Amino acid sequence: MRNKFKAMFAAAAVATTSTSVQAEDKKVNVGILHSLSGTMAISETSLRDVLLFAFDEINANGGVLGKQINPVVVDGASDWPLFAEKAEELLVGDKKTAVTFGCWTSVSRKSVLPVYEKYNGLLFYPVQYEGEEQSKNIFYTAEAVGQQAIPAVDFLLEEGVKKFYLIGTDYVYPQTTNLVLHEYLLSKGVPAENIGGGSTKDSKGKVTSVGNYTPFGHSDFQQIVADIKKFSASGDAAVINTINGDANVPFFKEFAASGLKSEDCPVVSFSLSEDEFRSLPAKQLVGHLGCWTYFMSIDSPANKKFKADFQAWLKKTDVTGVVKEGRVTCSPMVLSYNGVYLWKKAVEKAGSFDVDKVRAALQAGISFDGPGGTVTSQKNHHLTKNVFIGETLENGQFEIIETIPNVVGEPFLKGTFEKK
Amino acid sequence: MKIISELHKGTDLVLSAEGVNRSFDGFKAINDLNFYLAEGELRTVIGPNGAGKSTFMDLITGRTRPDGGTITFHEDDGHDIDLTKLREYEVNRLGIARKFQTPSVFNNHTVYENILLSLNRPRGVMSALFYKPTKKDLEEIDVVLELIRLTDRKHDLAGFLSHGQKQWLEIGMLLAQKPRILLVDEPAAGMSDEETERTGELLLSLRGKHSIIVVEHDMEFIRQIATKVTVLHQGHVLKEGSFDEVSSDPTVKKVYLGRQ
Amino acid sequence: MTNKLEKSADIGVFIALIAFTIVFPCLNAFTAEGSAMHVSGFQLSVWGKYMCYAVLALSLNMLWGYTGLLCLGQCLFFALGGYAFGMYLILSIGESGDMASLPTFLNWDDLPAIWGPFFSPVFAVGAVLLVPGIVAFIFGFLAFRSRIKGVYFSILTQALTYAGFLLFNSNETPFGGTNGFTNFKVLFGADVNTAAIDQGLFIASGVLLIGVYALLTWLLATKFGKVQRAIRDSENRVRFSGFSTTHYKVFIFVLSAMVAGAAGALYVPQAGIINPGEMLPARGLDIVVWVAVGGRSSKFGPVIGAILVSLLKSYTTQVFPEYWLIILGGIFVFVVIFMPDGVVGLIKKVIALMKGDPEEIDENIEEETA
Amino acid sequence: MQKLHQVTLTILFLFSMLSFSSADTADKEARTLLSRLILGEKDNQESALDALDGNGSKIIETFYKVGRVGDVYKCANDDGSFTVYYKDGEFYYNLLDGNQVTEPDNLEKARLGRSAKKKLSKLADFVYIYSPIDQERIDAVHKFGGSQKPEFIELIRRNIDKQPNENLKQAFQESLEISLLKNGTHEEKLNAISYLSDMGSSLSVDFIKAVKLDSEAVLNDEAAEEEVKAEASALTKASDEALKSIESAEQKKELVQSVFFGVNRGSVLLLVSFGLAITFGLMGVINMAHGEFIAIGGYTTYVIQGWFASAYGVDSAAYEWYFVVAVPAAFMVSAFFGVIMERGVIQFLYTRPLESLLATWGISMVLQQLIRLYFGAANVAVASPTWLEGNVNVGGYTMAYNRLIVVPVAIIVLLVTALLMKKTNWGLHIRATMQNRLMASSLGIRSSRVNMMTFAFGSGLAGLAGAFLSQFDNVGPMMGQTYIVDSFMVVVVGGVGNLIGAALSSLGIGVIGQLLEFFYGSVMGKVGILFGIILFLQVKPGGLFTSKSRSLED
Repeated sequence: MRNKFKAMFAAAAVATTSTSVQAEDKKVNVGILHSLSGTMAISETSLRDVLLFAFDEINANGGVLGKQINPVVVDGASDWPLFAEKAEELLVGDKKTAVTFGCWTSVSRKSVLPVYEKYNGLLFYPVQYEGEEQSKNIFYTAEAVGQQAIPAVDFLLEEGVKKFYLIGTDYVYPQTTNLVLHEYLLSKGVPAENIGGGSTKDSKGKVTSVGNYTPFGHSDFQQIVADIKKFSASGDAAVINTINGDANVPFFKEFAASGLKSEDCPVVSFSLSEDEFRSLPAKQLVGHLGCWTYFMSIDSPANKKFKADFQAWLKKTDVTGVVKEGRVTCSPMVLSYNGVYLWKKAVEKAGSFDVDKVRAALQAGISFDGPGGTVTSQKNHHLTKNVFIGETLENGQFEIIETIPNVVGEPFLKGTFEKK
Repeated sequence: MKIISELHKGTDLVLSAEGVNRSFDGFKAINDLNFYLAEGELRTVIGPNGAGKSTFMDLITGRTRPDGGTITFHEDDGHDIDLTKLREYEVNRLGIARKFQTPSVFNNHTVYENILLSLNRPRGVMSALFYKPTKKDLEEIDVVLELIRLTDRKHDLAGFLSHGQKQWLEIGMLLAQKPRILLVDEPAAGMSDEETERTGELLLSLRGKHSIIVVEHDMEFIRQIATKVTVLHQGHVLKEGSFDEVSSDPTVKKVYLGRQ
Repeated sequence: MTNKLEKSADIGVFIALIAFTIVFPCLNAFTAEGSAMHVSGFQLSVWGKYMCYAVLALSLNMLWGYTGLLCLGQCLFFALGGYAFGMYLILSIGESGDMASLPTFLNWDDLPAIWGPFFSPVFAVGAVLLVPGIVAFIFGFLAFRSRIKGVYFSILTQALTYAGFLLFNSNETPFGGTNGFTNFKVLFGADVNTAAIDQGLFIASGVLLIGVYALLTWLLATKFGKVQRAIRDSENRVRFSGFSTTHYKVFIFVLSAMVAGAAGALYVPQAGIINPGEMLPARGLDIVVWVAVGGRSSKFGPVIGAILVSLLKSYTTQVFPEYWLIILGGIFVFVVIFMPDGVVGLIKKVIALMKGDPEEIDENIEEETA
Repeated sequence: MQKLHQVTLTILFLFSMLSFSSADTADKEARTLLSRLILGEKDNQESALDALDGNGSKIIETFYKVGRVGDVYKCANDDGSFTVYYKDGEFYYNLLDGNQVTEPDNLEKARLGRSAKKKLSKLADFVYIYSPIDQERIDAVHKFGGSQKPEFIELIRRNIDKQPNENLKQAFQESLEISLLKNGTHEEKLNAISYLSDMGSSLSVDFIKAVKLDSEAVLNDEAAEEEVKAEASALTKASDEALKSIESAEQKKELVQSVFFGVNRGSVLLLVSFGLAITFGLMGVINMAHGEFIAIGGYTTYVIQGWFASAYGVDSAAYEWYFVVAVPAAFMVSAFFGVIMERGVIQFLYTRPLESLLATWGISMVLQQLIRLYFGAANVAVASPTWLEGNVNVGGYTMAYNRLIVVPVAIIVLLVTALLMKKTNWGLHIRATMQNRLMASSLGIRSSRVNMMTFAFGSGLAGLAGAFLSQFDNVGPMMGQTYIVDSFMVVVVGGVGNLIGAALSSLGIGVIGQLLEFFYGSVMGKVGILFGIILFLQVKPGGLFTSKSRSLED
């Protein structure tokens, strides 16, 4: 215990003194802004790990423009105003960073967005999100709705699903995704009464919200599962699930206990990746679907190398707080990783760390052959990438059952589908 | 149907309680109680534990509400006021002041401030915000301090006072309110013999100026101050009379001895 | 006897606060960037936020330290003030008529009626005080009338802020859901991304802090303040001295809610975001931590506590994020058991010890009125 | 009852395995075909599935059941051919002859394709329709009916009378009528509508709607003959009425169901708040770390599950019993932490309730983060033993076992606590100490010991709750936080210090909360309950049961 504290103080001392030597020309500061404590630490620590791994990999291969990446890790502590404060610190604090990789929740991104715009910084955002946003200072390596929800629904329609039940946690991503899906389903000729979960309309009859929503951390899904069971009784039904991480456990437990099976009523989830499966009883999810732009089970040399190198890095790293056992890779991790390399390539193409020049290079289109296949940056700050649909296996992995190559990232989908 | 007891015929009443009942979870704490207090009278209420003494005090001061019966306060001008409908502070503003069993003073205020807060000035929020003590107020405070012999401790925190001094301070706080009725619950508890005697003197000196009800256990003390004694038993008046009458009454003896 | 000491301490505090409020922004405005004396806009806004926290802590201490009412929902009033001002800030971007600035997923064609009046800065500033005030009045009236106090009061205020969190977090209510409001661009017609606005907000926060501190100083000196502390020590005695403690408690509760609301309103443009996370029960407890660490028996303690804990949080989340909660929790347990009067209490004791004044040492005769 | 059925099923199943040497041809054929499904080429697989149609052997269902969770394997023989094995429970079987084998070497997982699984699931229904478990039969026949395929009408019809109870008969009849809605004559359709309407079949709503749409289409079709139109208008009218009547029946049913769910939710609340009712209610300690004790219980269950899994393997019979061990263990571990906390911190704060709130909040933060550091920030997976999986159907209302079990457990906890309080010396000492600490100790009661034991007991109950929560909720560092506000509400509403009050208030909060959720959605339901409680305390500031104290409070 005593040694641990010694180490802690040593770390503190290093952290404070290193500021004075940061002017070293051989190094470039790169920010990592994730929640390492608080509720979101559950998801975000994995991204910190993979980012550090990517930096080490790049440094071992000569760095960026001959400079070694010096990671500046700050903790957003699942506290949204603190995210903005830390972002500002990364941009104008003692250790000025050239670029930041970070954020998970929409609200943390929304919180730091004005900061990046104010100081003309650059942020890479790696997690599936609701779209309807395009800042000149953010690159969204994340899945947009069109790269996740829409292909998944297409797949279900192909499979002959006629009824869709929408369920989610009450926050911006599910709300927006379901609104877009609602429009999309109508445009595909699915009648409104076949879209379950309820909807609310404003006084003029405009639909303002579609689907059944629960608060964060909701744990009692009896009522909702009973509703789904009724909804799916006539067959050919599927559930579109945008429930946030935690609450999926009681949902799927209730779902399985009610006797519903994936063969009768598959659930396609957009917020459950391999990482979340670590805490789910996978057997109860067998046969349900997921849709991401990367799965750990992708059988490609690039992915094999990525997985092996990451595991090797985990073994030898001495960063505190890195869990070494039972680690998996998942889409948000790979999208973070891709982001680092896209930035590196863009910097090299621009020949400078200057944000404006790097942005221009990215907008012109940079490609990188990542673990999930080739990704290419677009003018609208999103990526073109492959979309995969996977079926959950009992071991917490996905079996890829469909691949849709080169799907363009488009943030503004709401209102673009005509009702048939 | 006023049943005015023999004892009070021809005197001015300030408080009368008639047919009062109060039970807690089936336990009858006060059972058909009739009680009258005359102007300027010093009355002692005794009774074994659980006889309903404290509950009776609570009922008068609006702390609990009776299940049935009336408690009436008779104002100088002949108005009668039903006390059972009022809240504590309203009862208090009528001029009924109460001292608790355990000394209840403001420990983190000075003796002076304790008395200052007790003066019967406007006690609304706004008047408190913009209150400035007048010369008259200060004089009144000094008078009270003199009476309770705490003049030299005026600027000490009440928390530093001895137990007996706290009891006096509390009595002083009651006096500062210029009450018509003083309800005094076990004033001699925890006091030395000398302090007890002085407390008795103090109470006796107040007789005539205020109507006083004293609840006590200490028989010596009661003998010292008692003029009229009311014995409560099982929420009911068992006996009323002078100290000697009461102490020689066989039923009273039985009740006390039987319990102890 | 301690009055003189306290008075000179007060004067010291006022001078320090005023100096800080003037000098800090001046260092930002008139020194060159990179010079040792320079205060960056970032530091300015961080300290501006800390001062809002300090005001929030003071508002809690009005209730807890001086009236004995431990409110675990103080964050609700802070957030309500923040929301009221945030609505104005969001609307002022849209004055040009476009709805793009509004939280996108709300999917409205028209503004809900409740937003309408918030176009007016006067109304918004009024709402900053009135909304928390009214909520506190209704809740306080109900709670105090039925004599809910002590722990029950604490638990209910916690439930209240939790209910507020659920309401604001829901997308059925028209307040921006989980994301709340961000990306403010204009403040009273000026671009928020200018140094002048940073300085202005800092000074405003400083003025608020000084004002609230002065208000508290005045309040404690009045008879009201004495009654307030008397309620803390022995509510029954106060009641039996002819005071309606309900009225007093409602008054101080509303006042403290309004102060918290004002702090929230100044906090929002400096933090750049207001969202329902501010209403989480854990936030309410954070404020309690500030006050406890700083010392609730002193006027200035909460200010020190708020700043100290916030600095500590900022530092530890950077250096060892994994241990942040353990450090904070540990400090808290330690403070409760060994330093009931917090840092300020400790300093006082040390001073008293050095002076060899035994009476000062056990000055605080606390009686819990539970 | 259902449990008994399952046991019978298992016995039947084992029996059929033993007597397998005399297997009938259908079974043998099914096994061959299934083996082809795994080993064959794509065309061959499809033809195998087609050939399985109507076979109805038990093995199809078994194969489907194990196949969907990846328990089918192939193993290369020396001659280059393959043998298919499957694993059911903890044992391996050869698919072709059904004999149990020791785990073969070189097993290779053989995965069923998505469409094959779907197809198999349909084929398995031919088995389920004869299943000894009522619910499985009902689900299967509903699917046959719901498919509205004419070829199943005969299958359903001939089985109606063979059903052993009314419940099953009704489900079969219902399915038949649903199928007739599409395939029947005009009269049959009308009859079907009236039957379904009378029984208030929620299942049939969509199908009746389809009838209505069809007949409306006919009505709008100008080319249609008069006679056809008349029939169509009769159908429209009948289906309209039926839909209305079903909807109103439905609403009533759902209301009753919500009350059911509410009772369950109340039991969960009681379980999580009962420990608090003791520490807070009896001892006056505001334990904000109560939620973390729940989490400790959950994590204990997780750890014990891990031990069992590594000692016996997840498919063993012994593993099934891990939960039986985990429940008392969770109690003990949480109680142990309770003792440490009581001795370390709480004992200094008995006279300062507000400060016990603050200190325990600090402890709660520390515990949360310690859990994160030790077990990781992510939630951990706790799987239910199979005997807690599945659900029971009571009068048309489905309840999951893992939730249902909480109801009797809550009652037991209540009774045991009441007995402890009323009948034991310890209970007497607790009550004495709680009423007057000084007096009790002067009577020779070691109050510090009583305090410690009581706090440990309350903490232990929290751990117990955590063990049960792990069966249907998250186990994670934050798991307790979800319940802490609710728990305090239960205790406050119930009346502090009154255990029966706590029981009634959790039931009330559970049922009312569930009804509010039913009417207004889950967010508004929660908010409604919180405001309801604040208003309730206006009427009864001391909670449901409060001994109206006449002593002065300060």
